[in-house]
Amino acid sequence: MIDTLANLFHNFYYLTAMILFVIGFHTLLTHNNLIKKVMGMNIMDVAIFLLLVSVGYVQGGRAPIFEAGAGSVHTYVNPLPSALILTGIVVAVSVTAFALALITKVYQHYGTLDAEEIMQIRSREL
Amino acid sequence: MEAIVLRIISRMLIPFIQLFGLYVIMNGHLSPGGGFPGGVIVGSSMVLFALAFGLAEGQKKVPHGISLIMEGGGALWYGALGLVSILAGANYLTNKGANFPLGEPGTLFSSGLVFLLTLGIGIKVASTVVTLYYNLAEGKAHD
Amino acid sequence: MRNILTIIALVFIAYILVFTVSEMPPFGAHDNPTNNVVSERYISEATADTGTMNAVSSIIVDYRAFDTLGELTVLFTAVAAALSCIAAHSQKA
Amino acid sequence: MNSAVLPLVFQYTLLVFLILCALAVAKTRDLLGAAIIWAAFSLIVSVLWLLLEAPDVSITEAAIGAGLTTLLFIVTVSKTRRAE
Amino acid sequence: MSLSEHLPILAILSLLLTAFIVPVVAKWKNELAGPVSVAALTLSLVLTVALAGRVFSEGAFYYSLGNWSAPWGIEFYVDALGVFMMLMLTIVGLLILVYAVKDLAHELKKGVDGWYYTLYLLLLAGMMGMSVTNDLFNMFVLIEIVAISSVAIISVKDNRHCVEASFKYLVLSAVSSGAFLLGVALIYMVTGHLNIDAVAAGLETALALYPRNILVAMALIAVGLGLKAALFPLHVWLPDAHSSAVSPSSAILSGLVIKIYAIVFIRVFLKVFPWEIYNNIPVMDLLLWMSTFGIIVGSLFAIVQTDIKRMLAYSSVVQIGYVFLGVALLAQTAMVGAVLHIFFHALMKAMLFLSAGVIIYSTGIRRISDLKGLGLKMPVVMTMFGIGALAMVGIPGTNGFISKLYLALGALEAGRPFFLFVIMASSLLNAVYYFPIVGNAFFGKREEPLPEIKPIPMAMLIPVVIMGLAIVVTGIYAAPVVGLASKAVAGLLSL
Repeated sequence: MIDTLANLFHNFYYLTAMILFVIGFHTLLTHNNLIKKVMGMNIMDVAIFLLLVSVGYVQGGRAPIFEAGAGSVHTYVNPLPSALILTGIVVAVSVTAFALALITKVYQHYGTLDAEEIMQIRSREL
Repeated sequence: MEAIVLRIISRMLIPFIQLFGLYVIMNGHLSPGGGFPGGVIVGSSMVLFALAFGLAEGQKKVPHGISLIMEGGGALWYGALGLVSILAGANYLTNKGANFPLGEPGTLFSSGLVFLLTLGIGIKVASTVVTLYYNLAEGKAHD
Repeated sequence: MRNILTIIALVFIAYILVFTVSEMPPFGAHDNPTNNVVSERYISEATADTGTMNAVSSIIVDYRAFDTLGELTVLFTAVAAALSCIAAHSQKA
Repeated sequence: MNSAVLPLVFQYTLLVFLILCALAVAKTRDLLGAAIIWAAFSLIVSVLWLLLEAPDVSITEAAIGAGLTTLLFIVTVSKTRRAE
Repeated sequence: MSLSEHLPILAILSLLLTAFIVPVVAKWKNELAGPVSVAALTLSLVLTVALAGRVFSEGAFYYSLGNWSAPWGIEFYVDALGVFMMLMLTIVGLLILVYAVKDLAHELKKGVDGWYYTLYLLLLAGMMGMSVTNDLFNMFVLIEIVAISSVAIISVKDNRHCVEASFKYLVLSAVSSGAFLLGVALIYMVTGHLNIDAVAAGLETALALYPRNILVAMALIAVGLGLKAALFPLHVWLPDAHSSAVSPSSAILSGLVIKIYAIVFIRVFLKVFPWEIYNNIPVMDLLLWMSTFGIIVGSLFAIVQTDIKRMLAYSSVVQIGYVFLGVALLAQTAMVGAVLHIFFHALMKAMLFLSAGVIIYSTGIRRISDLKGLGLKMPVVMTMFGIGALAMVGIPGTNGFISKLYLALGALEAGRPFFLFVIMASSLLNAVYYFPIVGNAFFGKREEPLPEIKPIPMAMLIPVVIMGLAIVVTGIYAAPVVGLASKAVAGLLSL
C-alpha cells in the first residue's frame, strides 16, 4: 500500500496525465454541449501528450539541442517523444478545426448546440 | 478611437511578428521551433491583421486563390522533394543518403533536405491558419 | 440512471489507469526501457546523420520524415474537410 | 530550502493547477470563459513541457494549443451561442 | 536499386500528390477534377498490380523510408496481406470513383465535388498506407487521415442529418484514435520502440516486468480499433453515418474503410502482442462472443429497417462480425475466410450501395416497401441487386458462399462447431431481409403508379455491372483469389 502510494507520488506526471484523460473523457461523455465535447476531446489529447513527454524525460537531462563542438558530454532527454507529440498536437488541432466547422453548421441547421435537443428534433423527423 | 490604437499598434507589430515567425521557421534545425510553431506565428500575424482591419481587408492581402495554392503547394513541395531522393537513387525522403549537401552543422544554410522541408511545412501551416480563420469566421463558401 | 452508469464506468476506467500508473517504469530513471539504442542513436548521431543541431528537428524532418508528410496531409485533410463542409452547407445556393 | 526541492514543488503545483484548470474547463457554463481557461490550461502545459526539457513541444503547444485552438474556439463561440 | 523497390511509396504518392492539386484544378476547371482523380487512381492501380506481381513471386520485402533502417526510421513491410488489401482498395476504389463522377453532379452542390475528389483520394491514400506501414505511430497518423476524410465525405452532403451524423462519427473517431494513441504510448513506454517487429521482440521481455501496462494498452487498442471497425457493441455510429451519406461515400465506407481497421487489428493483435497473453486471458474468446452478438443483433436490427440504405448499413455490422469471427477463431482456414470475406464483402456491399444509389438517383425511392414492381422497369440494376443479395446470404455460385464456407470450415478446424451453427443461422436471417426486397421487386404487385424513372447514365451502370459480374466470377472460379488469400494469411498464425 505504502509502496503503491510512493510509486504513484513518484510517477505524479503519469498520474496527472491519467486523471486528465478521465476528466476529458468525462467532459466528452456527460456534457450535452457540442463545443464542450470538443474541449473534452482536446483535454484527452493533451493528457496523452503529457504522458508521452514525461516518458521521454531523463533525470538531469538537457533539451536535445547540441552546441557546436561540445560533443555529447551532457545527458540529454529522449527526443523521440517530443517529435511524436509535435505530430500529435497538429493532428489534434486538425480534428478540432474540422469539428468546430461542423459545429457551426449544426448550429445553422438545428439552431441549438445541445445534443439532447438535437436528438429530439431528429427523432421527431424520422 | 480604440480601433485606431489597435490598428496603429498592429501595423507596427505585424512586420516584427512575421520576421520572428520566419526566424523560427528558418532556425528549426538549430534551435527549438521549426515549421509548425513558426508557421503558426506567421499565420497569426495575418489573423491579427484581419482582426484589426476587418475580414475584408485581410482577404485583400491573402485572397482565397492564393491561400488555396499555398495550401496544396506547401504539402506538394514536401512530397515532391522526397521524390528528388528517389531520382538520386535513394529511398523516399532520404537526406544524407541521397547526397544532399549537409553543409557546416550549426550554420543557417545547412542540413540539406531538412532545411527545405521545414520551409515547406512553414508555408503550409501558415496558409492553413489563415484559411481556417477566414473560413470559420466567415462561415460561407467562396466561389 | 444514465448518469450513475457513466460515473461507474468512468470510476472503473480511472481505477484501471491509476492501477497501471503504480506499475509503470519510474519517472525519469536512466535505465527505463525508452532510453535504449534508438534514443542513443538520435542523440549521438543526429548532427552527423542529418546536419542539424536540434535532435527533435532531425527526427521530424529526417528520421521520421514520412510521419510529417502524414501530418501535413492531416492538416490538408482537415482544411479540405472544413472548407467542403462550409461550402456544402452555405445558405446562399 | 533545498535548491533541488523548489523546482519539484513548482512542478507539482503546476500539475495540480493543470487538473484544476481541466475541471474548470469542464464546469464553466460560459463557453467563452471555458475557451479562455482552455488557453490557460495550454499555457500551463507548455510551461510544464519546458520544465521537462522539451522546448520544441513547448513552443508548438504555446502557438497551436493556446493560440490557434483558442482562436478557433472563440470564433466558433462567437458564431453560435455563448451560454452552454 | 530498381524502380520496383519504390513501388509501394509511389502507389501511395500518386494518390497523395494528386489530392494536393485537385482543389486548384477544380477551381480552374471544375469538370476536370473527376477525370484527374480517375487518372491518378488508375496509375495507382497499375503500380499496385506491378507491386503485387513482385510480392507474390519474390515474397515480402521491407522498404525503409529515408534509408533509415528499422528501429530508427519508418519502414513499410510489404507482405502478401498488405498487397492483397492494396489491390482490393485500388480496384473497388476505382470502380466507386467512376460511379461517383456521374452521381455527385446531382447529389452535391456545385463547386463541392472538387473537394469530394480530394477527400476521396486522401482517404484511399491513407488506407493504402495503413495496409503496408510497419510502424505504430505512423499507423496512428494514417488512421487520423482516414478518420477525418471519411467523416468529411459524409458531411459534404447538403442535408442536416449528415452534419449531425458526421459530428457524432467524428467525436467517436477522435475518442478511438485517442485510445489507440494512449495504447501506443503505453507500449512505447515499456519497450522503447515503435516499429512493429521491434515492439514484438520487446514485449516478450516486457511482459514479465510490466504486465498491467501491456494489458491496458491491449484493451485500449482493441477498443480504439473495434470502435472504428464498428464491432458490436461499438457500432452505434455506423447506421446513421453510412445511411445518410451520398451513395459513393456509403459504398466506400461500408466496403473498405471499416475493413481496413480489421486488417490493422489482425496485424497488431497477431504480430505485436505475445501469444502468452492469449493463453492466459481469453481475449479472443471475448472477441468471438462480441462478433457473434454482432451478427445476431445486427441481423435483427436490419430486419426491421424500412430505409434501404439503413438496412444495408446494419448489414455491414453483421458482415464485420463475420470478419472478426474468422480472426478470433485463430484457425488457418478461418483466417483465410476472414480475409476472403473482407474482399468479397467489399465487392458485394459496394455494389449494393451503388445500386441502391442508382435506384435513388433514377426514382427517388428510399423505402424498401416502395420498391415493389421496380424489377421489370429497371431490370439490370435489380438483377445486380439480386446477385448481391444472393451473395450476402451465401448461395453457392456467388462469392459470399466461398468465404462463408471457409469460415465454417475454420470453425470446425478450431473445434468450435457452435460457430458453424451461428454462421448458418445468420445466413437464414440474412435471407429474411434480403429476399423480400428482390422478390417484391420482381414479383410484387404494385397498387400505386410507379414514379417517373430517369434514364441511368452508363458511367453509373458500368461499375455496378462490373462488380456484379465479379461477384459471380469469383464465386464460380474462386481458386485464384483463395490462393492469394491463403498466401496473405500464411505466417500470421505461428502458434
